[in-house]
Amino acid sequence: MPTSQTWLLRPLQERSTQIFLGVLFAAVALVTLLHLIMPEGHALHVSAYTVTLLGKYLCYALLAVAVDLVWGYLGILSLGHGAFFAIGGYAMGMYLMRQIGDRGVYGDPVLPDFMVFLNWDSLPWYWQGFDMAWFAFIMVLLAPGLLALVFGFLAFRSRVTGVYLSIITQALTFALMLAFFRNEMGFGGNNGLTDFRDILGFNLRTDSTRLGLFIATGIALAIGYVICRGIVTSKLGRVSVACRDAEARTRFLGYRVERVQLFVFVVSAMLAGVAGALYVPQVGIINPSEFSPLFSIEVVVWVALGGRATLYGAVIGAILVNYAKTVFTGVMPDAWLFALGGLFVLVTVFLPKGIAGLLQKRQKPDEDSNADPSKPKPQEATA
Amino acid sequence: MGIFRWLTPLCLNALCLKALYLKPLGLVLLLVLSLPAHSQTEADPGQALLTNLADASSREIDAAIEAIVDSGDPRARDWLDAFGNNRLSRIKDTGQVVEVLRNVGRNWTIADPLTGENLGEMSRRELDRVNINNAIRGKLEGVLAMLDLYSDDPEVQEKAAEAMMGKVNASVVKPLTKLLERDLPGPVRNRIEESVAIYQLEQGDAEAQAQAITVLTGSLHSNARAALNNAAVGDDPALAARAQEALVSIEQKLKMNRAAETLYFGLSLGSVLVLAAIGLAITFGVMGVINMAHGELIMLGAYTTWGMQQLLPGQPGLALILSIPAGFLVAALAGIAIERSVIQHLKGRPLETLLATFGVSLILQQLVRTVISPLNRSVTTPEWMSGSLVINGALSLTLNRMYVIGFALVVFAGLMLIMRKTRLGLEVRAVTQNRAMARSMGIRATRVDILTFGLGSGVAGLAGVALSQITNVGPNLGQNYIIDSFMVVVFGGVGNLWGTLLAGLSLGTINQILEPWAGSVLAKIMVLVLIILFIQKRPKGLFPQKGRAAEG
Amino acid sequence: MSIKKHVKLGLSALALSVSFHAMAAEDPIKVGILHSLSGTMAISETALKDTMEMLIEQQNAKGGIDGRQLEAVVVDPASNWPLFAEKARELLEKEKVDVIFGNWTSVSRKSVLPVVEELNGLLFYPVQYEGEESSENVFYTGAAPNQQAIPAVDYLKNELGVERWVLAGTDYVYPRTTNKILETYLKDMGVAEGDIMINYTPFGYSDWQSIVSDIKKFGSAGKKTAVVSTINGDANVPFYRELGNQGIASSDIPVVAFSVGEQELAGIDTGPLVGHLAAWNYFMSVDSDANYDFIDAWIDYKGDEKAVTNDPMEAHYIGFNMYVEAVEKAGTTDVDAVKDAIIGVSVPNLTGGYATMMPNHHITKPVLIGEIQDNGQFSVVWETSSTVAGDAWSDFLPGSRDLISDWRAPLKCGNFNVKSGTCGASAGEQALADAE
Amino acid sequence: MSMFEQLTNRERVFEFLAPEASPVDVRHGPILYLEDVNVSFDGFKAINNLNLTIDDGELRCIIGPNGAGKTTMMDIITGKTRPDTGSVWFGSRHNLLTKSEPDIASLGIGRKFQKPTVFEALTVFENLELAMATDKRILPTLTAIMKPEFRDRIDEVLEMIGLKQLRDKPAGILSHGQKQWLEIGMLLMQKPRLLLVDEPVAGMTEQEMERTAELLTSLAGKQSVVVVEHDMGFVRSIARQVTVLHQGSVLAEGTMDQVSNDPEVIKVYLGEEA
Repeated sequence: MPTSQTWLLRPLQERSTQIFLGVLFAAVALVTLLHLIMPEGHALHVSAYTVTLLGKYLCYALLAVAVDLVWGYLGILSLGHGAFFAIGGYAMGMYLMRQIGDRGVYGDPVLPDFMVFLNWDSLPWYWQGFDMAWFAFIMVLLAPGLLALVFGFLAFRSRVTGVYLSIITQALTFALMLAFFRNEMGFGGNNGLTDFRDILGFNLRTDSTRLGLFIATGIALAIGYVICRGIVTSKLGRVSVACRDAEARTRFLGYRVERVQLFVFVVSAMLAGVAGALYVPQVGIINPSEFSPLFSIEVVVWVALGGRATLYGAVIGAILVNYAKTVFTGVMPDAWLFALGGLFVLVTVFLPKGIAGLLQKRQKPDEDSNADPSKPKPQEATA
Repeated sequence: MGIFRWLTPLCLNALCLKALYLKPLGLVLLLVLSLPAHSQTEADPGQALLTNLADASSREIDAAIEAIVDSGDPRARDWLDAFGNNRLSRIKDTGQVVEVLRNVGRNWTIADPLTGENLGEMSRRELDRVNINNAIRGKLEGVLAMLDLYSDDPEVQEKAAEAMMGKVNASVVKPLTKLLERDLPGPVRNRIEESVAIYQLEQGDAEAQAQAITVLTGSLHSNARAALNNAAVGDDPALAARAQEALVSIEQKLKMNRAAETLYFGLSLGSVLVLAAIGLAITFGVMGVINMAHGELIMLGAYTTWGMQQLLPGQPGLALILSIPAGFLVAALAGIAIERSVIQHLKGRPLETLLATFGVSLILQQLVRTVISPLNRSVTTPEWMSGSLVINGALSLTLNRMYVIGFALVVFAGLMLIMRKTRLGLEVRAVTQNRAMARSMGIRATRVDILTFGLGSGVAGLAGVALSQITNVGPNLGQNYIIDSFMVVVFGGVGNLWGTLLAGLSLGTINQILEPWAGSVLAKIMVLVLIILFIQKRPKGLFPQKGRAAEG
Repeated sequence: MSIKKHVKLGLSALALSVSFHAMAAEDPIKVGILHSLSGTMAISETALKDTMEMLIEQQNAKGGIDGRQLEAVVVDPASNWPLFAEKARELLEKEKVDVIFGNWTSVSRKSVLPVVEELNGLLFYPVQYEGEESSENVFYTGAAPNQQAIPAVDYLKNELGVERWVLAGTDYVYPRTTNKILETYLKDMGVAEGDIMINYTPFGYSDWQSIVSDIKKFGSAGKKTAVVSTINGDANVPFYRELGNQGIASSDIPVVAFSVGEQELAGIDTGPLVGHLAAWNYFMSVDSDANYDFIDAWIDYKGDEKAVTNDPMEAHYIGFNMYVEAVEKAGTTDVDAVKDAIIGVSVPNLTGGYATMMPNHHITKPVLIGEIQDNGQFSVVWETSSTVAGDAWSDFLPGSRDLISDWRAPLKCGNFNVKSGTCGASAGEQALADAE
Repeated sequence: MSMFEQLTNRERVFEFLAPEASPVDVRHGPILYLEDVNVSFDGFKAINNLNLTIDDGELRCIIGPNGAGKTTMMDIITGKTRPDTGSVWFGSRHNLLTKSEPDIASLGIGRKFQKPTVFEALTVFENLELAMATDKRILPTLTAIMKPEFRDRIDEVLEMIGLKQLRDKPAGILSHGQKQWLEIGMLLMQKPRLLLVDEPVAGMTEQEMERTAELLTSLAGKQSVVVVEHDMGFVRSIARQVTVLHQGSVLAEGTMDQVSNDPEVIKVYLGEEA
């Protein structure tokens, strides 16, 4: 239906999104060019290593955007988004495992290696179908979405909010981590899934595939961003903000708050899943530690750093923190946790609106402090 | 079997043994004093005995031990102890057998086992350990136990009797039965009877076996069950049947004990959870601060215990007791520091406090890693806390856990007192109910905050002190407990200490009940899922907070 | 390592950066060190990083290799498995290191494996592991199950007459595989199903009460019982504490551990452990001059009288010396040349014998059983008469029974199936990957 | 409510099938009945056998001392609080006790809170937009576009509540009085059949009060309005029918003069005030 487009196209008409997409595509294109054209060893050459690294950053960025959607605009602080990320990742990982086929060390045509040496005789039912790309890719969306749907339905229906919600999301991801650590689960236990060979027929161990994945991630991030932007600039976005700030009031206006929450939560979970799915082939392994609550918290901190309720802020935050990690682990291995921890404290205490907040301050100093910077301008709203 | 050959002659004249054991200390001292002279006479028999022991191959070792005991030498026991504790070495070039007093580091302190004279330090390169392994040690224990049975100290006797269980064989039956003729303290007698019975059941003739079974029927001791089990699968059907009956009746008794045991395990796990969570219940419940660094405060408490033990070497008990106030203080101060530096800037932004304190926790962890060490620190358990309280052969309650349970309850009671009876408690409750109102009534909310947070953190420190007796003291200590703590608090209902207590204990018990058949991992997962579902039913926990404060 | 370079490195990571020019022959030999210095694994791995730096220092003092100095390149994968792969790539692609010494956990090795294979690097892996792997680019200087678990079981059975077995482990792949192997092995020796109890617990498990009491019950069935523990690091302290407190003495139910070494003991109140066993290929207490020299050097290097050495450190010592010798033999650091040269190289180990690199990229090791002493050391109570060669593929697992590994020409295969007479896919597929 | 009712109650179980708001049936006169309603919070009886009927199009003022249960009554009507006993009917068709807040709102009951609650992060315009009576399900809301007639309607209301010049300012910066107005405006956007207005003039200036009075009286007739107010002057200025609540039940009912002369009322209420 025609109207359904407008909410998706609307963001393309607003300047901030245009700038964001412009920068993103320019960066991706530049990296691609420098990687392809510049000769190995040239000062401007971008090594495959850097490309993959950036690819990883972009995955994290997408995850951060997903978190910002629920936290920034819906006021739901999810400490369990790592779970959706990881599940998406596992779905992709299972596909990649099946792609190994008989090239595993035991040469078993069907069973992944870890199943062979823990002598499983046949493939468990939930591994069925993952040899088909389309099925796996649907699962990448469906599995996290379904989990979010069930969990969210229970939580929002009984109006679990605020801290309580945060804590049980934490419980959720923690429980999942323990579960996936168990070898009986059939997900490779602590070793997780690894030793991937190829994806859609492309050899994962070639630079060209890596570049392809990097570009794909860039596109995914762009799409994800536009979807989120579309939601937050739509009336639904404003309803979300309403739920965030005055839940009861919103109910009395006739909105089913729990459904709004559920909808946005599920969308966000799916985005997280996609991020995970793109992450796995690039880093080459998925293991239960992605379920670790600490990881989820860290993601939230990226968003806080970049600036809550401004989607591009989440992207900035994710890339900055992870870049910082890369640098610190190299420069001062023993001290990088200090730096990271310090960063978290300083940001939350002195930069409540994050980096994006700084930018906005510069733009319009007259901006009222009560007003949330994320608030879309009416002309956008009514365009 | 062969090992006890030597006991036969020796025990025919049990007197010698007795004499050997009972030599009054004074006399031994005298001997020791007179030793220098003694050792000058070039042939100290001990020298030969020890060399013989050192040279002995695993086949000859029994003979060597036998020789030492037979010698009736007053120093024999010390030698055997030294041997058992792996403290006998030979100097490589001289071949002299020495006792190692201190075997830490590159240079060891050695002494002459004959004269007891300290020979100073020697590089361990120069020393060659006299080998001993579990098998030999097991036999040695039997020998020493046999000696100890003649002690006058009932405790020593009891230990010895305990040690005899399952170690009886042909050579010691006679002396044991002899021993039974003397009047012995009840427990000692029972043990000896049982141990003899076990032997009879294996070796004795039909009617001896029958007797044995009747003796063992009551016993809950594992060795007794072991013997019966063997008999039950033995080739004599009649005997097997009777053994089976005995086992059944024992099993009946065991059921109760096992249930009690599980309950105890549940409580002890629960009390650990309570300890870990209760501090959080205060900071989280009262101030609405989500303190992710809570785990690290626990860790600080644990490290304080370690530090104390470093300060007071050799007195782990005293150190532990002192570290209760110390741990509280350290953690409390750290907590206050956090409150002043970070949390006070985040008033009314609970979720932000979560992020900031998460940063703090990272810093604290790394701080410990760099300042102290990434390795775990070893905290010794004082004598009076190790071992277990034996209710009967099947049910024994581990002491350290019992202390922890008690400690948890004391801490809880203390907090309750503070909250109910003191001015602080009153103010705290006032602030919890309605901050603005409280302030307008002249309560200095900031001061209350500081004290509250200090209190909560201090309690975390106490938890650390307790945990140091149960688990690792290392940089990751905190991480392992933070999530559980939050679960307990939320499950119990924020801001309600009773809720926390109940939640902790019940979660602990549930976990322990599930564990046997679900396995530890699954049990934990189940508990988590249970919490999630429970929160759906009662979004505000077991004991929801009342009044407007809860609406927020 | 110079801060400056690493800042550069960092920048390069985000921005599009300078990658270093290829090394000329007289440039130093770059040795990558890939051990976690932060996060949960820092506990174990920091010591290995120091060991490597010490060895490199010593080698340089001796004039390096063929006059070329060695340079350590240290990175911190922060106990984060994907980060291991990333850092490995960084070492090989950016730093252009000639060889990598690193990894502790299996999962970290698994995550690095594809990278070293793709970029054709060299990795020396110093920790005892579950086997079931043989990569052309990895050299396994730690023990395979047949160099630790099986001899230990033999010892218990023959020397202590154990008939009932508890296989307790942390739930990850090493214990799983080891226990699978042991289970089959025991059953082959005629141990009944009912005489084997298997139990798994999560990482860092601390509430051992009920499991220990189960073990106690299991042990009261009348036969001599022993626990074979593949319990991982942190979970051990509470485990042994509980054993002690529930009154299980080493003479009743001995516990033989495969993951408890001197370093772990340093963090434990050894009281309750005395007499329990561990199976390794090296103990700090081993009475050999090579060992004493190594310990002295280590203590001086750390400047800490209490510093301890352990089995993985010895593995690095052996691995490093093997690499040095292989490079001298090959006369170059070219990876393929070194790979060929190193097979058959044999260097002294610290227990007074020699370690030889086998064609399956595993090495020969003596197996020692030690009893824990009150001073946090082990006293060796038993050792294999000769060294044992590491087995990449266990004979006790159905999947791998028929597999062998031989990286010499002409076979050049890590998982050759003697039944079908074919080489499993990985090698061939690898060739393709290299070709592209 | 029994399982059976749960299942047979179409609107609860198959919400997505339910018509947005089935027409309110007022053929039998009253638009709102409360019958023998009782509520108690841990022992304290907030509402005690309350009986109240509001006729269609009526403007009713409800007065009473603090703790008389005025706000609790509103909570019950809007579904925020569930009574222990009694029944609450909207028209003769809708049993409000079986409905959630959103249902009740979309049936056409609008509420203005005692403490003005507007969405501070959103602009005045957006506040009204959200309040507007439209399809409030997820997808329609997501794909909603700002039709011209909507904008006109909003501007009209903006005019009415005198916030036109603040149209695009975030509601957070409004004064207390202005927030009151905005919330009333949001009520109007909802086009409710029944308005529940809790202390509308608190913190308003004299002339603001007058305008509020005009507005409310002008609404009466088209819509039914229930006003809870402390300000006697204001009540007198608008009131036709006044209900006096005391200790959770109706004490007196009638015109302002009637009630203000009622000795009971004077004792418990005006008496206190004096």
